[in-house]
Amino acid sequence: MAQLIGGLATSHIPAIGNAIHKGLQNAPYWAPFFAGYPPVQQWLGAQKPDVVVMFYNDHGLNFFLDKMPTFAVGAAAQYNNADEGWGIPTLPPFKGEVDLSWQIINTLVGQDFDIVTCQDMLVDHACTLPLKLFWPEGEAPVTIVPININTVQFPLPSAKRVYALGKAVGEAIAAWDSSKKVVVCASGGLSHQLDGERAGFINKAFDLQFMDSLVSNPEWATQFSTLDLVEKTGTQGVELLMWLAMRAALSTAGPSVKEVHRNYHIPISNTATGLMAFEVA
Amino acid sequence: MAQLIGGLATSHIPAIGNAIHKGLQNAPYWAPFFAGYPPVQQWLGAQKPDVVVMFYNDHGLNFFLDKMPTFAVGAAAQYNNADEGWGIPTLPPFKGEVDLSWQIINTLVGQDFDIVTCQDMLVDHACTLPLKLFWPEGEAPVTIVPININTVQFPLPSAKRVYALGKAVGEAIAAWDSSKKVVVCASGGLSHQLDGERAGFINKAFDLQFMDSLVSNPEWATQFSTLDLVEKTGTQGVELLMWLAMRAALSTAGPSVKEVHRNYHIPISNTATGLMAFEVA
Amino acid sequence: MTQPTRQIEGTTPFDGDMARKGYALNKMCFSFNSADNRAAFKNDEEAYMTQYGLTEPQKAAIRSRQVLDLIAAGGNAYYLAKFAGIFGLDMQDIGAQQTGMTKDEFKAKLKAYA
Amino acid sequence: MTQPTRQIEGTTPFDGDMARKGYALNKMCFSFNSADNRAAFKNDEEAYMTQYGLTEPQKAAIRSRQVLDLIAAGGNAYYLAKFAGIFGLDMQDIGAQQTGMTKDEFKAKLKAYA
Ligand SMILES: [Fe+3]
Ligand SMILES: [Fe+3]
Repeated sequence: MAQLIGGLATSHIPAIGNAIHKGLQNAPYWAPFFAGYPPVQQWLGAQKPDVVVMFYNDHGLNFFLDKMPTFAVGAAAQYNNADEGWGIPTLPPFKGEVDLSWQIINTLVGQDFDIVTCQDMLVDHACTLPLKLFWPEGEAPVTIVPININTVQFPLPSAKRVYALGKAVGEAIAAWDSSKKVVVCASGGLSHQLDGERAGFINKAFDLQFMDSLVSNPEWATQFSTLDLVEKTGTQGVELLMWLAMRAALSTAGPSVKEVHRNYHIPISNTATGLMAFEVA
Repeated sequence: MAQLIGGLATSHIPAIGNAIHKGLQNAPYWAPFFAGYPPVQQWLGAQKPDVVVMFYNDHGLNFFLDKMPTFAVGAAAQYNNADEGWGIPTLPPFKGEVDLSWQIINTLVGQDFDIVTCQDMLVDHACTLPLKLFWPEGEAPVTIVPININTVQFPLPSAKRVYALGKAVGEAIAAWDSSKKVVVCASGGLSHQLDGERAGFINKAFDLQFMDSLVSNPEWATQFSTLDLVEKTGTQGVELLMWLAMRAALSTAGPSVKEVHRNYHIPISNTATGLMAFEVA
Repeated sequence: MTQPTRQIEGTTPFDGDMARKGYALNKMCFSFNSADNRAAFKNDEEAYMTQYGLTEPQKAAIRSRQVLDLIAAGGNAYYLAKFAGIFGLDMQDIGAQQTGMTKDEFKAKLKAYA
Repeated sequence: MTQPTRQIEGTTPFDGDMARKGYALNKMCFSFNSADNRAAFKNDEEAYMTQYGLTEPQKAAIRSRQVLDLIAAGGNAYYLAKFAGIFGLDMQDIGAQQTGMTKDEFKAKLKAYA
C-alpha cells in the first residue's frame, strides 16, 4: 500500500512566479518569504516523495461560471500550465499520477462526494508555484494529482465539508495499491482580501492561531461558516480551506503529526504568507 | 412559499423527437407510446404548474470527460437546445427559473452536496423531450431548472445518494419564497442497453416492480448498487436514477403520493418506455 | 484500480480504466455534435482521427465501424452514438450489429420482451 | 434569495445574486486569459464589450477602470484581476484605488499588520 508521509502548505501569489522568473529571491522585499523554503526543500530531499496530491483553488484559468465545480479531481496524464491573463512565463507541464487519481475518484464518489472528474485540466499558479517553491531546481521530481476546491463563487463548501473531503482523500491514498510515497499539499491563504473597501485586510492573530491549530487540534477551524471565514480572513483568505483538506488527509495516516517547519511573513503583494510542513508521527 | 404539486417521469429517446418532427404520433409503431401522454397533459392543463425542475442526464452535449460532473444544477436565464450529432431539428430555447436555481444551489451546498453550477448550459433531448411530450402544442408554458445527474462515466452517484439529492431539492422548493407551483420531472430509463453483446436487454419485471415501488415504497431501489442496477436494467437503464430523485423530492411535500397515470410500452428504439405522473396527497 | 471487479455478461461499464483508454476516441466523437466537424471527418477520416490523437486500435475500430471494437478501444455509448449517427445508423442497427443478428431479428428480440 | 444576509464591512461576497448580475462582465474578463483576446479588447474596447453582451453599468465600470464600480456591476475578484493585468496594475495598485489611498500608503497599511 502507498504511504502518506507528510503534508505541506504554502501561500501562492502570481507575483511569486514573476519574482522567480526575474531571480529576485534575495531582494530585500522577497528574502523573508523565500528564506522560509530551504528547510522544507531539504526535508523533501531526504524524504523523496513520489507523488504530490495538491489541494488548490483555480483562479479562473480552467473553470468558469458556466461549469463551476465545488470539488474537481484531475485525472490527466499531463497537466499544462497556461497564461492566466498577465503573460507571466508558464512552467513546463506536470506529469499526472493517473492511477491515484482514479483511486481517489472511486473512493470519493463511494463516500458520497459529488466530484467533477477532469481528464483534461489546465493548472494555474496555485497548483504550479508550490511545486516550484519546494523544488526550485529544474522540474519537480514528482507526479501530481490536483484537487480543486471552489473559492470563487458562493456558496463555497463549508470548512467541515472540506475537512471530510480531505479525510476521504487520505483514506484513498492509504488504500492505494502502490509502493509510492505520497505527500499532500495545500496551496492558498493565509489572510488576504483583494476586493472591496476592505482590500488589504490581514488578520495575523487568526492566521497564527490557525497554524497552531493544525498541529494538534486540526478540526478547530471547521467551527467557522464561510462568512465567518470571510470576516476573519478576507475574501481570499478562505483559501485556507486547502490547508484544512491537507491536514485532514494527514489525520488518517497516523495518530498525530510532527511540525517540520513553518514560516509566516507579511506582506507579499496583499497577502499574509504562510508555510508549513508536517511529518506523520 | 412555493408549492410542489406533483411529479412526472418519462423515458427519452432521440427518435421520439424525430417522430414528433415528422408527425408520426399515430403511426402503428408510435401510437402505443404517444397514447400514454394525453391523460398527463390534461392533468397538467388542470394543475397549471409554473415551473418544472427537470432531473435528466446529459448525453454528451453539454458535458465531456474533461469536466464530468456528478450533479450539475442549471442557473441560466435561458437554456438552448442544440444538435447532438444527428442533425435532428432543435427545439426553441427554454426560460430558466433563476431564483429557484439559486435557492436549490444554496440548499444543496448547505447540505453537503458538491454540485457544479451552470450559468450557461446546453440542454439535450433528455431535458427537452419531456416538455414537448407533456405540452405538445407550442412552447411549454413553464420555466425550468435542469439538474443533471451523471450516468455517462463510472463511478456514478449511488441510488441512495441520488435519493438524498432529490429530498434536498424537494426541501429547497418547499422553502422557496414564491407563490409559484412547481412540478419535479424525471427523464430517463426504463430498462435498456445500447452497448455490448447484451445490447437490446430489457427487464420488464424489474421495471414494473420499480414503477410500483415509487407509489408507496419509494426507497426500494436505493438498496441497489450501481452495478446491481446495470445488471438488472442495462447500461443505460441506470437512468432510472432520475426517477428516484424526482420521487424523493415529492417525499418532502406530503405524507404520500397519488398515482395520476402510468404507461409502459416495449419497445421504442431499444428501450422499455415508462411514464408516470404523481400528485402530492 | 482497487474496485472489486464484477462481470456482467456482455457489458463493459465505462469506468476509470475505460475512460482513460478511450479519451481521444470519445473526444473525437464528442466533436461530432457539430455538423462542420462531421463533414470534416467524412471528408478525410484519417486526418481527422490523427488530429484527435486516436491510438492505432482506435483508428482501426473507427475504420471497421464495428461497435464492439469501438467499445473495446474505450468508446462510450453516449459518445459513440454520435459516430453512428454520421452513417445514419439507428440504435437498432447498432444493436443488431453487436448481437450478430439481422435488424429484423433484433427488433423481434426487443418485441419479445413486451 | 432566502440566505440570511450578513454584512461584512467593505466586502461583497460573490454569491448567486452577484454571479447572475456579473455573468457577462466576468465572461469577458475570463476571455482575457488569451493574449489575442487582450489585444482585441485593447484594439476596440467598445466593440469587445458589446460582443460579450455587457450591460450599460458594466460598460461604464470598465471604461472608468474603477474596481469598486466593477464589483458593484457583478465583477468577481478572480476574473477582474485579469482585466487589471491588461493595464499592468498589480494587486497593490488595485488595493490603493479601492481604499482611496496612494500606493505607498496602501503598502504601509499592509506592512503595519506584520
Ligand atoms: Fe489565490
Ligand atoms: Fe438516455
